[in-house]
Order: sequence, then C-alpha cells, then structure tokens
Amino acid sequence: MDQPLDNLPLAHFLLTGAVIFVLGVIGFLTRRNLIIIFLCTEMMFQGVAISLVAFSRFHMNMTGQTFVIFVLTIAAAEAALALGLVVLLFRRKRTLDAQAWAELSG
Amino acid sequence: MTLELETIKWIPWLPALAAVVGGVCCMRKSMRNLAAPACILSILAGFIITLGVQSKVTVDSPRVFKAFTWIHIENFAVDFSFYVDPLTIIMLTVITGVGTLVAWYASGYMKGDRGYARFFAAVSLFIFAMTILVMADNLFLLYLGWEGVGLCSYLLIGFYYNKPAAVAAAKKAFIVNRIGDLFFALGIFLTYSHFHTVSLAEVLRSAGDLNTNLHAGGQGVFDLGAAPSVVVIPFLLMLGAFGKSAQLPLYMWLPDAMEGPTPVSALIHAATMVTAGVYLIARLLPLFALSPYALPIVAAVGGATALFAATIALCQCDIKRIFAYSTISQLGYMFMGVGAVSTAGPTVSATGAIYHLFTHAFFKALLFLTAGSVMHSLAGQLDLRKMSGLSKKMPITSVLMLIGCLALAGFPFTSGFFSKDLILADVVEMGRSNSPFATLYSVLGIVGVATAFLTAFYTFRLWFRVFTGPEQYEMGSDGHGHEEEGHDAGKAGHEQAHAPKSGETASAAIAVEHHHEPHEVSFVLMNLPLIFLAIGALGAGLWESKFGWIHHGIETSSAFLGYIPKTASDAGEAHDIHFTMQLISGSIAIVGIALAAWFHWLNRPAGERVARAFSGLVKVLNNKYYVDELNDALIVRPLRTLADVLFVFDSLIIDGIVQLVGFLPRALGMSLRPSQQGELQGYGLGMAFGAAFVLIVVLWSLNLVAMH
Amino acid sequence: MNLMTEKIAGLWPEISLLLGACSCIAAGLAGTVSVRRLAAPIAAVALAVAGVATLAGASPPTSIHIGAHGSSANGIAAPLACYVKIAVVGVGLLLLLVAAAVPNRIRSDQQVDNAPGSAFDAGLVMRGEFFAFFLLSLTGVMLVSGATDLVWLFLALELTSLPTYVMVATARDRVEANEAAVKYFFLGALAAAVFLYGFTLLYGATGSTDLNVIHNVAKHQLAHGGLSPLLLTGMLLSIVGIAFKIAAVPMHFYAADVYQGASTAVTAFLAFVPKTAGFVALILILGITGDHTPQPVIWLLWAMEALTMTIGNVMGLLQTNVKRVLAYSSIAHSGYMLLGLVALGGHRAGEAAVLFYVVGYGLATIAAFAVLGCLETNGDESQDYAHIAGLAKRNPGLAATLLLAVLSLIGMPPLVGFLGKVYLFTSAIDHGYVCLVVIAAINSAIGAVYYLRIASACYFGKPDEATRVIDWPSRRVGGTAAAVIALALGIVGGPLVEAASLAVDAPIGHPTHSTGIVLPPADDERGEMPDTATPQPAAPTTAPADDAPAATETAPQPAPETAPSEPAGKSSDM
Amino acid sequence: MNSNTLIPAMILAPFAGALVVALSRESHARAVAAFWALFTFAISLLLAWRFDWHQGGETQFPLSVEWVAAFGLNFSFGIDSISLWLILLTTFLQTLVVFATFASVTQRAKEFYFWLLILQSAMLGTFVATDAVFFYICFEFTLVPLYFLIGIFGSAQRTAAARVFFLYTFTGSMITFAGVLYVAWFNSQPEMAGLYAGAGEWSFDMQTLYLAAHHLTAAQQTWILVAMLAGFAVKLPLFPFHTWQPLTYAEAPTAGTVLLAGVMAKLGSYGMLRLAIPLAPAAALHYAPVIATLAVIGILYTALICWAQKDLKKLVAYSSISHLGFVVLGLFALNTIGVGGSVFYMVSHGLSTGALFLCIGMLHERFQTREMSQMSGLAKVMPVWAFFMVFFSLASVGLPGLNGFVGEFLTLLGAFTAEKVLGPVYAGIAGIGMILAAIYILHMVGKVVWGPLKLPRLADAPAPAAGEPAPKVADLGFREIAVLAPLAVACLALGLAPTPMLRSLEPAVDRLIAPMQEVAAADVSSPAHTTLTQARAAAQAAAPAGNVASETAQ
Repeated sequence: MDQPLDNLPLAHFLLTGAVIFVLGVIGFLTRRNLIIIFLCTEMMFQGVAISLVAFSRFHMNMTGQTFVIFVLTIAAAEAALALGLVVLLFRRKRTLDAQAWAELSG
Repeated sequence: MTLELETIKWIPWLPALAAVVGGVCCMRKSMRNLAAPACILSILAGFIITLGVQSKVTVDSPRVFKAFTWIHIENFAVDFSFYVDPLTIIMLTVITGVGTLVAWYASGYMKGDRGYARFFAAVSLFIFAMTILVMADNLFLLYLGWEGVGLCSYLLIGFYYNKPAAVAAAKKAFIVNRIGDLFFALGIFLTYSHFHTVSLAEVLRSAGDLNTNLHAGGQGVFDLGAAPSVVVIPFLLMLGAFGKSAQLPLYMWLPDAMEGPTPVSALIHAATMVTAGVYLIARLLPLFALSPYALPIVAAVGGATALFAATIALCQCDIKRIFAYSTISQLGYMFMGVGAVSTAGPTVSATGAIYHLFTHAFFKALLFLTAGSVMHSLAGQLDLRKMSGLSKKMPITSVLMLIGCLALAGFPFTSGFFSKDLILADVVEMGRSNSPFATLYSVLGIVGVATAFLTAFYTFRLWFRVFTGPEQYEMGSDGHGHEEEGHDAGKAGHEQAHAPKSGETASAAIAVEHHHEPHEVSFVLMNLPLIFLAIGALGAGLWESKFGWIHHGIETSSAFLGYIPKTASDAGEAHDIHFTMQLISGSIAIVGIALAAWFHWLNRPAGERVARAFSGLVKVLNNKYYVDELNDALIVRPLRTLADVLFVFDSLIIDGIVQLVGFLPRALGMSLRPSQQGELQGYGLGMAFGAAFVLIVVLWSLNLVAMH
Repeated sequence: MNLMTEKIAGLWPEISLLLGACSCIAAGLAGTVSVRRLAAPIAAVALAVAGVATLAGASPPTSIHIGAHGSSANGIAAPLACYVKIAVVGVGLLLLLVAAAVPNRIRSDQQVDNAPGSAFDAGLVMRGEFFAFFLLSLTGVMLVSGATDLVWLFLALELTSLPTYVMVATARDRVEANEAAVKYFFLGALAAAVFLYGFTLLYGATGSTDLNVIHNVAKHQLAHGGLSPLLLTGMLLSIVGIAFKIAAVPMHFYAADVYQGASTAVTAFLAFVPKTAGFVALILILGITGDHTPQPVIWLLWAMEALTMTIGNVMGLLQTNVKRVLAYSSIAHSGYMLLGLVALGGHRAGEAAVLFYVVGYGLATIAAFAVLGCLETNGDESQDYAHIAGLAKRNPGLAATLLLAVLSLIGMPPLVGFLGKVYLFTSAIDHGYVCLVVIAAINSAIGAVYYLRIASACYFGKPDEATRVIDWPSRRVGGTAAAVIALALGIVGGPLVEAASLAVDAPIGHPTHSTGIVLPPADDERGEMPDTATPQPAAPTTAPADDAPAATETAPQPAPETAPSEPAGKSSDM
Repeated sequence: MNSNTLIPAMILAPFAGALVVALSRESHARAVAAFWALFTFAISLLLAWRFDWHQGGETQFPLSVEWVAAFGLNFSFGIDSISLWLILLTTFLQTLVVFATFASVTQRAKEFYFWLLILQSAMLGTFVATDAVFFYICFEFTLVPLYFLIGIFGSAQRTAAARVFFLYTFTGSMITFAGVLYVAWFNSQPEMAGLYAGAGEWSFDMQTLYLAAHHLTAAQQTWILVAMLAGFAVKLPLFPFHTWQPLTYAEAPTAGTVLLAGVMAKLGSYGMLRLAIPLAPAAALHYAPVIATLAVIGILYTALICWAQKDLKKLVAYSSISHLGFVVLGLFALNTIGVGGSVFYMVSHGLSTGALFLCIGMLHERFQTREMSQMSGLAKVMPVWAFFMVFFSLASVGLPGLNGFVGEFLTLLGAFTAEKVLGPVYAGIAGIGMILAAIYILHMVGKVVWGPLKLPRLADAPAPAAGEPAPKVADLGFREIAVLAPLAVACLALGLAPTPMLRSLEPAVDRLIAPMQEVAAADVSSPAHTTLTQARAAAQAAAPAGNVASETAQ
C-alpha cells in the first residue's frame, strides 16, 4: 500500500470531511435557493462519506466504504425526491426562495 | 306527695316531646292552638315531678341517671345522663315553676299570633335545653344545654323575624353568647385534659382533692408561676358564665334581646337562661377555687356590672329595657354573691347568689309580664314618656307590677329584700375577713349598697311614671305581642277579641286596633299566672327565712361538700353583720323609693329640672355610655372591614399568585415563540446550534472530567 | 450464508410489506378505477400477512439473538423486533383505516386528465402510491427494529423517512402541505446528515458498524478507563440526529409546522411511525453502552427530556390550532418517553417503558387525528378549537372518541396513557431520577391545560356553523377503535407491559437479573455466560459472537491491527 | 351473594347504571339513574350489614384482582370502618342528589346522569381501594365526570370553573402520584427484602407501603409528605390552596356542588389519613404544627371571608373550607380523639353542607339567583324551606345535639389534648372559628330567611305594583322535603348518638396512627431519629414494656 495519501495521518481526512460537512451546514443556513440548499445537504453527506472512507482506510476494513455506497444511494434517492419536490413547489409559487415558505409558524 | 327519684329523668323529655308536638302543630293551621297546652302541661308536669322528688334528694343522694351514651371514643366518654342534687332541684323548681306560669301567661299573650305554635315549640325546646343544662351530669352535656338555650334564645328573640331589629338582636345575642361559649368550651377541654373526665361528680371530687392539697401547701396557692395550668380553668369557665349571664364585657346582647316577645324576656332573659352563668359557677365552685384570683374577680365583675347597669337603667325610657338593665344589674349581684365565697378560709355563702337567683326569677318574671300586659293593652307602646296614670285603666296590672317593683327594690320583707341582703352581708363579711382581697370586698359592699339605692330609684321611677299622675297615653305603632302582618289570616284570634267591623279590609282592622283603648288583660289567661308570681315575689323571702330550704339545699349540694361550714365560732358576728346590712339595705330601698316618688309622681317638674341640670350625664346614660356605638366602631366594623379586605386579598393576592403560577408556563411559551417563526433556515439554525451546543458542552465537560 | 438465511427468515414481515407496496403501486397504475381502489385493501392484507409472519417467526426463540451479550444491542434485537413489528402492524392497520380515504380527497385523476393543457402534477397523480409509501415507511420501522448494524440502521431510518416526505407533500392539495414538505424534507436531510456523522464516528471509534462489536468495544473501554471521546461523540451526534425523528429538542422545530401542514391522516402517521423508528433506533444506539450509559449521554438525555417536554407543553398552551396543539403534544410526549431512555436496563427497564408508551401514545394520537380528520370547515380541514366546538352535540360518538384520546394523552387513569406514565415514572424513579419525574409530573399538569381545552371545546362549546362532519366510515372506525383499544389497554394492559419488558429484558430461559446487567470492571467473561447457559446454541450463529469478544479482548485501546480481520469477515458475510 | 364480591358489585353498579343511562331514552334517564343510585345504596347497606363491626379496624371483604403484575399493580379492595362510613355517606348523598335534580335538569339529562353515576363509581372506588395506585386512579378519575358536570351544567362561568377545578386538582395530584411511586420504589429496593412482608418487590399495597414508610429517613418523609399534601391539600382544600374552590362550588350545578362538598372534599382528607400520614409518619408528626397552623389560619381566614360574601353559594363554599380546616386540625392532632373526630366530621360535614347546598339549589331553581341582597324574609313564604335552611345552618354552626358539634368538638379536643404534637393554643385559636361561623351563618340566615319579605324579581315576571300582595312562591314540594328530611334525620341522629359510629371508627383510626403515637409518646423533636423504626426503638428503650406488643402486632 504505497499510495500518495498514505503518509497523511487520519486527522487530515477527518478534518477535511468535517470542514465539508460544516460548509454544507453553513450553506444550508445561508443560501436562499432551495436547490442550493439541497446541494448543501448533499455536501454534508459527502463530508461524512469522506470521513467514512478515511476510517475505512484507517481500520483497514471495507465496512466504511460499503457504508459510503449506501450513503450515496440514499443521497441519490433524496436527490430524486428533492427534485420532485422542487418542481411541485415551483409550480405552486413560482419561486424557490426558501423564505417564501414561512407561512406556518407559532 | 312524693315520687320516685327516678321520675326526675322525665323532666327534660316532656318538654322535648312538647317541642315536637309544637313543631307538628306549626304545619297545620288547625292544630296551631294545641301547641300551648302541650307546652304548659309538659312544664307543669316537670314542676310537679320536681316538687314530688325534692324530699328524696339529700346530701347523700346526688344520683346520676343515665339515659344513653352520647359521645364515646377512646377513653373520652360522655353520657347523656342526669345528675341530681339539691342545687339541681332548686334550679328545676325555678325553671319549671316560673316556666309554667310564663307559658300560661303567654298562651293568652300570644293569642292570635301567626307563629303561635312556633312560639310554644321554641319555648318547650327552651325548657328542654334549660333542664338539660341544670341536670347535666357532665360538662359536655351542660354545654349542650348551654348552647341549646342560646339557640332558643336566638329563635325567640328573632321571633318577629320580619323586624330587622329583632333579627339583628337575635344574631347579636347568639354571637355574643358564642364568644362566651368558646371560652367555656376551652375550659371544658382543659378540665378534661387535666382530670381526664368531664363528669361533674368526678371533676368536683378531683378538684376538691386538688384544692385540699393546694390549701395544705399554704401560700403556694398564690404563686401563679408554680401553679399548673389548671388555674386557667376558672377563668375560662368564668368568661362563659359572663357571656350567658350578660356580665360586663359581654352584656350588650341582653338589652337588645328585648325585641323578643315579652314572655320570652320574662322567662329566658330574666328568670332562667341568664342565670345559667350563676348556676355554672355555683355548681363548679371547687373548680373556681383552683385559682385564688378567680372568685374575687367574679365578685368584682359582678359588682361593676351591677352598678354599671343600674346607672344605665336610671335614664332609659323603654320599660323593657329598664328591666333588662335591671336584670343585668341583679345578675351582677348574684355574681357578687357567688364570688364572695372565700377560698382561703372556707365559709359557705353562695347561698346568697342562688337565693337571689330564686327570688329574682319570680319578681323579674312578674315585672316583665306586667310590662307585657301594659304593652299588650297599649298596642306595643313601651315608652315611659308616652304613658301615665294607667292605674285606673289597669288596676290589677298596676298592683302586680307594684309588688314586683317592691321586691326588686328590696323593700323590707319582700323576697328581694332578703336575698339581696344576704349577698350584701356576705360581701361585707368577706371584706372584714382576713382574706387578701378584703379591701376589694369592702368596696364591693359599698357598691352593692349604692346599687341597691339606684335600683329602688329607677324601679319606682318606672312604676310612678306608668301608673300615677295624669292619665294620658299614646298607643304604639305596632303590636308588640301582636302579629304585624296585618293582612294575614292568622289574626283570627285577636280579631275575635276586638271584633273589627265586618267588611273592613284587614289593614283597616289594624288601624282600628291601633287606636283602641287601654284595657285590662284577660284574667284567667294572663293575670292569674301573674298573681302566682306575685305571691312568690312577696312570700319567697319570708318562706325561705322560715324554712331555709335553699340554704339547706346549697349546703348539701355536691359543689359545697368540700366546704363544710365552720361551726360558726363567729356566728354571732355574722349575725350582727346580717342584721346591720338588713337595716341599711332596707332603709336605702325606702329612701330610693321615696326619692322616685318625689321626682316622678309628686313633683314631676322637679325631676325634669334635675334631669336638665345633669343633661350631659343623662345623655351619656341615655345612650348607655355609648357602648353599642363603641362596640360597633371598635369591633364590629373593623372586623367586617377585615372580612372585606381579606376577601379582596383572597381573590387578588392568593388567587393572583395561583394565577401567576398558572401563567408562568404560558409566559415561557410566549418567550419561546420566536423560535417558531416558520422559516426553514431558522429551524435549521436552531438544530445546528443545538447539536453544536451539545457537542461543545459535553466535550468541554469531558475535558474537565479528564483534568481531574 | 446460514446467518443470511436466518436473517431472511426474520425478515418475512418486511418482505411482505415490500411486496404489498409493490402491489399497491401496480394497482395504482391500473387503468380501471375498481383495480385502483384495491390499493388500500392490498395494503391491509400486506399488513396482516406481516403480522402473521411476525407471530409465526416469534414463537420459537430464534437463533438471531442467541449470541446475546447481556442486554446488548444485538441481544435485544429479536424480541425487540417482534414487539415493534407487531405494534407496527397493529397500529399500522388503524392508521390505514384512518388514511384509507386520503387519496379520495386529492383531486381525482379524471379532473387532471380533463383539465385542458394541464401539465403533469406530481401532487395530483396518486392513488396507489400513497399506500405504497405508507407500507414502505412501515417497512422501514420494522427494519429499524431488527437492525444489528449501523448501515442497516441508517438505511432503515431513511426508508422510514423518505416515503413520509412524499406523503406530506402530496396527500393534501394545499400550499401549507407543500410548505410542510419543504421543511420536513430539508430539515430531515440535515438531521440525517447529523446522525450519519454520528454513525461514522462510531465506526471510526470501533472499526466496525456491527452494533454488537461496537457494544463490546464500548464495554471494554468502559471497563478500562472510560469511553473514548470519539465513541462518545459518535453516540451524542447519533442521538441528537435521531432526535429529529422523535421531534425532541433541539430537533423539534419542524414538528408543529409539518403536522399542521400535512393532511390529518398523514399527521397521525407522522406522530407514530417516525417516532417509533426514532425511539427504537435510540434504544439500539444506547444499547452500545448497555446499562452503563456514559454520564455525558445521561446529561444530554436529561436535558433533552426536561426541555422537550417543557417546550412542547408550554408552546402547546399558546396554540389555537388543534393540529399544532397535537404537534406540540407530540413533542411533549417524546419528552416523557426520553425519561425511559435515561433509565435504561435494570430491574425496571426504561426502554421497555418507552416501547409501551409509544404504542399507547400512538393509539391516542391516532384517535385524536382521526376525529379531526372527520371534520371539514369550508371545504378544508378543520383545525381550530372553534371548529371542533360543540362536537358533542353534533356527533357524540366522535366527541367521545376525542375525549378518550385526550384523556389518555393527559394520562388520566384508567386509560393507557396513565399506565404508560406509571411505567415511565417508576423506571425513572427506579434509576434515581426523582427530579425528572417531578418535572414530568408538573409537565403533565401543564399539558392537561390544552388537552382540556380540546375536550372543553368539544363538550361545552357552541357548534360551529361552517364545520360539517364528513361521513368516512373507515376513518371513524379507525379512530374509535384506537380510542377503545387505548381504554382497553389501560384496563388490561398487563400483557402488553409484559411484552414490552420481554422485548428488551431477557431472552427466554434466563432469569431477569442474570443477564449481565451489572458490569463490574474486567467482567467480559460474564457477558458471555448466557451463551454457555443457552440450551440450544446453534454453532454457526455463535461463531461471530464468539469472535467479537475475542477481538475486543485482544485489541488494546486503538486496536487498528487486529480489528480489521473480524469485521472484514463479517462484511463478507453480508 | 358472596360478601367479597359486594365491593366490586357496589363500584360497578353505578358504572353499569351509567351505561344503561347512556343507552336509555332521554326521558327515562332520571328514573334509570334513580334506580341505580338506590340499588347502589342498597348494596352499601348490605355491605354495612355484613360488615363485622367489632373488627372495624381490620380490612374486611378483601379482594384483589391482578391488573399489571409486572408493576405490582392490583385492583385491591377492602374496607375498614372509616371507608364504610364514607361509602355510606357517598351512596346516601348520591341517592338524594339524584332525586333532588329531578326537576332542575331538563337539558341533556342523559349526559348528566351518566356522569353523575360515573362519578359515584369513582368516588366509591377511592374509598374501597387498598392499593395505592388504584386509590389514585379513582381519586384522579373523579375529575373527569365532575369536569363535565360543571362544564355542561354549571352557571355562567362554568367553563372557567371546570377548567380551574380540573387543572388545580390535577396538578396537585400528579405530584402526589410521584410521591406514591417513590414510596413504592423504596419498598421495591432489593435491600429491603425480608424486612417485612412484601418488601423488596414492586407493590402498591397500602399496608406494605405503610411498613416501608417506617424505614424512610426523615428527609425522605418530608418530601413524601409534601408530595402527598400537594394533591390532598388542594383537593380538600386547605388554605392557601383553596382559591379554586369557591368558584367551582359556586358555578357547579347543585348536584355537583353537593357531591363536591359532601364527598369529593373528603377524598382529600381521606387521602391524608390513608396515605399522607401513614406514608410519612415521622414527618407528619414533625410537621403537624405547620399543617395545623395552616388549618387554623384557613378556619379563621375563610370564616371571615364568608362574612363578606354576597352570593349564598359562595358563602357556603367558603364556609366549607373553614369547616374542613377542623378536619385537618383533627387529623394532625394524631390522636384517637382528634382523628376519630375528624373522620366523624368528614361524614357530618358531608351531610350538613351537602344539605345546605341542596337548600340553596332549591332556592336557585325558584329564583334563578343566589344573591343575598335580592331576597329576604323567605321564612314568610317558604316556611318549610326556612326550617330546613335554619336547621342545617345550625348543624353547620356546630350546635350541640346536631352532627356538626360532635365533629367540631372532638377535633378541637383532639388538638387540645395532643401533647407534644399540637396543644391548647391551636384549639383555642381554631375555636374562634366557632364564633366566626356563628357570625357568617347567622348573617346569611338573617338576610335570607328572616327580615322583611323581599323576593327576587324574576326576569320574565312583570314588576309588581306597589302594595300588591307578593307573588306566590311555591314552598318545598313533597319530593324536596323527601330529599331534605333524611338528611335532617341523619344530622340529628349523628348529633345525638354519635357513639356507635365513633366506637366503630376507633380501631381503624388506632391502627392508622398507632406507630405515630408510640413515637409521639417518646420524643418527636429529636432529629437524631431518622427513621420511624429507629425512633420506635428509642421509644422502646425508653419504655421497655407495652410498646413491644404493638411492634409485634405490625
């Protein structure tokens, strides 16, 4: 196992994953367009996936990578759902501004 | 005639039965008149039984007749049982004797009243309660009678319930009595907690023993600090007695109680119920001896009340109120008498009080009933200033009242003379003894004499005002003793008596009635019982001084068994005092009567001049020292204000706090509401911060844990 | 492979539901109305079959849990799964009754077809799909209950949630429904990312996604100086993320809006299904540390519990919309149930109380939503207090159902809600959380305020003119049945209590106390004792279980070298 | 019929009746309800007849139906003399109430009688329960029927009253419930096993919990007492937790008020006697002065407030608080006289106050008002009503010979003689309540019964011209007299012959307070005695003989 990233410690990968996750969170909280917001959640998932792969590598087993496959599957399913939902919403209000959907409150 | 002693236990139950009958009679108009005979006969039967058994009751035979167990829990047992000793018999004689006569009188007096049956039901109930009171074997049962008579007093004072004044007076009587009753009840509790029994016989025996020990201990008696809590008992009981017998702090209710029908005033508020306090102290004398201060205080309060009430009576114009104050005053005498029993050196003298109680019952009942006759014929007029010279219209009544007045004034050889004299003699004797309170008793002796003078004066002021002088009168506005509700069909009886013109409206009939002439009342129904009373008022004293019935009875009563009289080494001196006092009080009475005759019969303008000269004093006395006003301003109103304030406090503050606590969750919810503004990213922010917060706090705390 | 087939054997209920879902979709696509109408009956049949399959599979002590380590995650899985599946089937049938009419409320296909020039509308073409989603979500819950692996658990949780997003979005033709779906979906995805992160950390800390292995590592760590921060953080993140499913603080924000916006029947569904999944998942996650929940997790749960019920109740007080009220009530009830999670294991296992309570809560809340769903104001759902006013005069039956539901939610004896509270409170007291119980008691009282307002509107108010009762027999039957069962379970709740405690407590044949509850230091051997004591240990199944402790025993704290071999073998198994 | 099935039959009878009412026609509801109420009353009489009065302290007719075995929950019944008297009170009042409401309930009669019968079931359940949770269930469930009785059939502010009533009492009892659970948990601790029967396992059996309580430390007991009082003091209500009560009593329909005051309030005091005191014996002893002080304040405070009332029903409602203060005072005297008197007072208060509310209800039926200023001198037009009103007022004031007196005096005497627990001061100050009672009751009677005639003007009646005779007001009819007369007879009977009842209560009361009396005799104040067991050991050390017997009797 003599690959380029081999001599990088686990922490770097985890940190990368965490940063992507946090960026996803920040994006989720700050962007206005629903599609972007959804992409940010995808980013969070991918951040986690990076960590998973890193752990998998660290533990020298495949479980983590298997997990990533499933995570990707779920992400895909969510994406499909999200797009359907976005279409529905756009038809209803002709806007995808997240702030436009704040009628229910209290 | 003698009866088995056993029969005495029927005495309370007969009136009780009569009360039930009376209650039933209330329901049916047709049965209304049955109530009176039932009542009279039941009381009469009690009287006969009392007389029948009295010879069987001796010093050795205080007997207890148990009817049934009343309250029994754990070792606290109270029986519904009767205790009979000579004192009981004396009291029963008064109650049933005077009771019969008053009821008899009332059967005429109340004729035609809508509440005729109700009246007699209540009177029967009263006799029941009163006999229970004097026959009670234990303090609890005594309390039952005590409150029972209070209730009847309430019901009868408020008999004319349409009159707000009557209702108010009834309420006042009950409440003031309740104040006394509370202390009485606490006294009972203390007695129980100390003696572990409330049975009279046992309490008296234990208290007697305790007294003996205390006396044996010598001066320790006066050491209040070392004394056990039992010394409080007499003070508690005393307050109860003051309430019932209208003594100084708690007397206000009695004058107002005159709102009731006159027979009620005679029976309950003069002859019987109000003397219950005297009876209580006489009965429980050994308990009162537990504290050396108790009896002197009783005597002092009695003396003060006697003088105080007598001064008020001087300037009153309402006949019944004069008699009411006179009753208070005479009750003061009795308390003086019963308080003049030395605890340091035992000599028996409570005789005077009971004796006076006995004679007073007769003459005061007589006075009230004759006043009732006057009222009856003047359509409820009671104001002295509005009547004069009635002796021609009402000769029998005037003579009867004269007899009563003489007895009250203590005119020599009337019954009042003997009994009052005995009390004064006792007090003076105490004043001359080596008692530590000798000075007090001396003062009381002077007070007693002064009061006797005032009594004579105001009594005859009344009599002369009413029956002498020019004949003039003004009819009353309403029927005291007549039903006010003119349009009610219940007037039948009276309408027959006065035969209104047929065809007139009912209210017209009243109008006519209000302007009829004064007239003598029915002889058989009303004057005949009065004559019996008059005989008692005149002769009781002479009879007693000849036979010594009461004296003997008291001496053989269980309360006094611990006080065997000294064999009268100083009997001679006592006799001297006695004679001296007779002389003084007799002459004082005559002077008082003479003065009254001068100012109110022979030279009325002179009387008015004197009154004008002392107009300030007269005004104060006329307004009863403004005690009612003071009472209202210092107690009733503040209390009522407190009630209102508390109500506001309750609904604002206490409920407010509850509401506030109830509002807290709501407030919390409102403060959290901004977190639910509906924006997707706002929620996301909340969630993200929540998760981050959890992580940071927990990891930070872990760090802390790790550092330790 | 043997294990695989064993697992398949245990998955028949899920398979049945999955087949049902497929059939529903197929039926929904059919050209004729009569076939399309078959969707709901098909769903019912699928549920029934799942129930039968569960019962059939449950009767012998199947080998799945043989490798139990005390009350570890794996150990409780099978009985737990049985219990949850039966509960899901039972409550699911009731939900189905309530929801059966939902597609009828959507504009009919015909209308869409007839509308000239109208484009494809995802929100409008649904018949069978609704029931398919319905069944899929239930399948997810069942899978959650059987999860022995984090991957499985993650997938199962997502399977539970994803269909509900669609149901929220499409089952009601209102803009609010869309808004609810937006919030639900996006926040759900956020939460999913959070607990996924947690799962990742768990994996990272232990090198395995097998709950059993994780449990053993955790046990080892606990015995030797405490959990590693990574494992702990993983647990915390998982708990916080899953808290979304149960609508607990701080993941509760969506609940009120989503419940309000969704179709009433879907709201009923949301109140039970994801919540059950969430609690079961939490039980599994907490099972990692067995009865020795680490202190920080206790703190977290403690705070979540107190905050969740308090916030739920105080916010519920302010609402005028009954659906929102019930949403906040749902939050508050999650708070009560968290009480059971701090009181894990022991003589009176809190997780059993949660399992019991969740059923009781589900029944009551379904009944309440069913009644709401039977009313209509101005052609829309009836949601306000004013709308249900005077219901007792108009329809005593519905009012009585609502009353029973509300009383059960209050915790009024003798309804099931009371029994649930007894269970929760006693387990919490048993674990020494008297203070929490008092907070919960006070909260119950606060909650009573708004529940009573519902009853009061129903019975004391004047009927609302604009509101009318819709005649939906299935929904009414579903609601009434739920209420009656809530009452019946309160009076004869014994068996369900037994079942709940059995579901988490001990495999059959073991005395309650010997299941390794006590965890003295260096006591790994004790955890295995049940293995040897089990009468019929099937050789192949014990093998991985034997491996697991061996791995942890040999592995020192970081254990990167030895660990891979074991999970690798395991993953190949899968 | 087997005697042991009598109790379940008695509880279920009203319940069955409620179901029958629900199924019957609106017009038949009252007859059906009357039948079932009478039937229940008959069962309770049968129960009293079968009851072994010589063993009043023993739990008789015990029966236990397993409910949730895992929790140790059982439906356990059994009665001792205290329960039996309260049961008789309940069934008796209920019967009268059903008859009393014949005319007044015209709308939604089915619902009315349904809830009324359900309420009866719950109340009876409370009195027969020997399992703490079963007790709590019934205790709590009474709220539901009353909530509807008040909310549907009450006066103007009924909804608010129902809500306040429910929430206030529910809040309190939730905390009580937590306390019960705590004691049960304590009992279930493994280290308790073997100390006494039933220890070391989950059980809510009251007798077992009583024994467990002896091992609680002083601090634990204090909290338990607080928890218990939270529910029971509110239910009673004890000052300062009373503010729900006047509103509720005033707004509730007559039937509700009668049962509220007559029976429901007793659930509070009964709970104190059955749970609060025995589950926290040392704390009860230690804090008796505090609670008694609250009781005394309540007596005086509410008595004064009564005087300021303008609404008849509110007046009696406040007076009820005042009277129940005596009950608490007696209970916390913790001696036989006090507690026995207190139980007696519970029953007698139920009769006399219930009757007063009935009287006021009858007035309300005629005039649709309860304002005292609106009416006066009713004795003139309604003499029979006036008789009953005065009679029950006097009973309420505590006139000797009537029921109120016995209870009031015994509670005061109990407090007076409770050495080391309470003392004369408590009795003395509480006694002022007797005076205040006279003031406000006579104030009320004086305003309404006596005085010049004044009738409230009915909304639909034309104003009478001056001088015109007053409009006819119907006095009580036969049915109304038939409702009040039994109450009057009962008041009189209890007043004149309370002994049978008191004697029968004695063993039951002794059994409940025996542990405390032992310790009270030894020493209360010493904080060193953490648990009752230790305290008792100390007591035995102090007085070697005597006490041992009672210990073994446990």
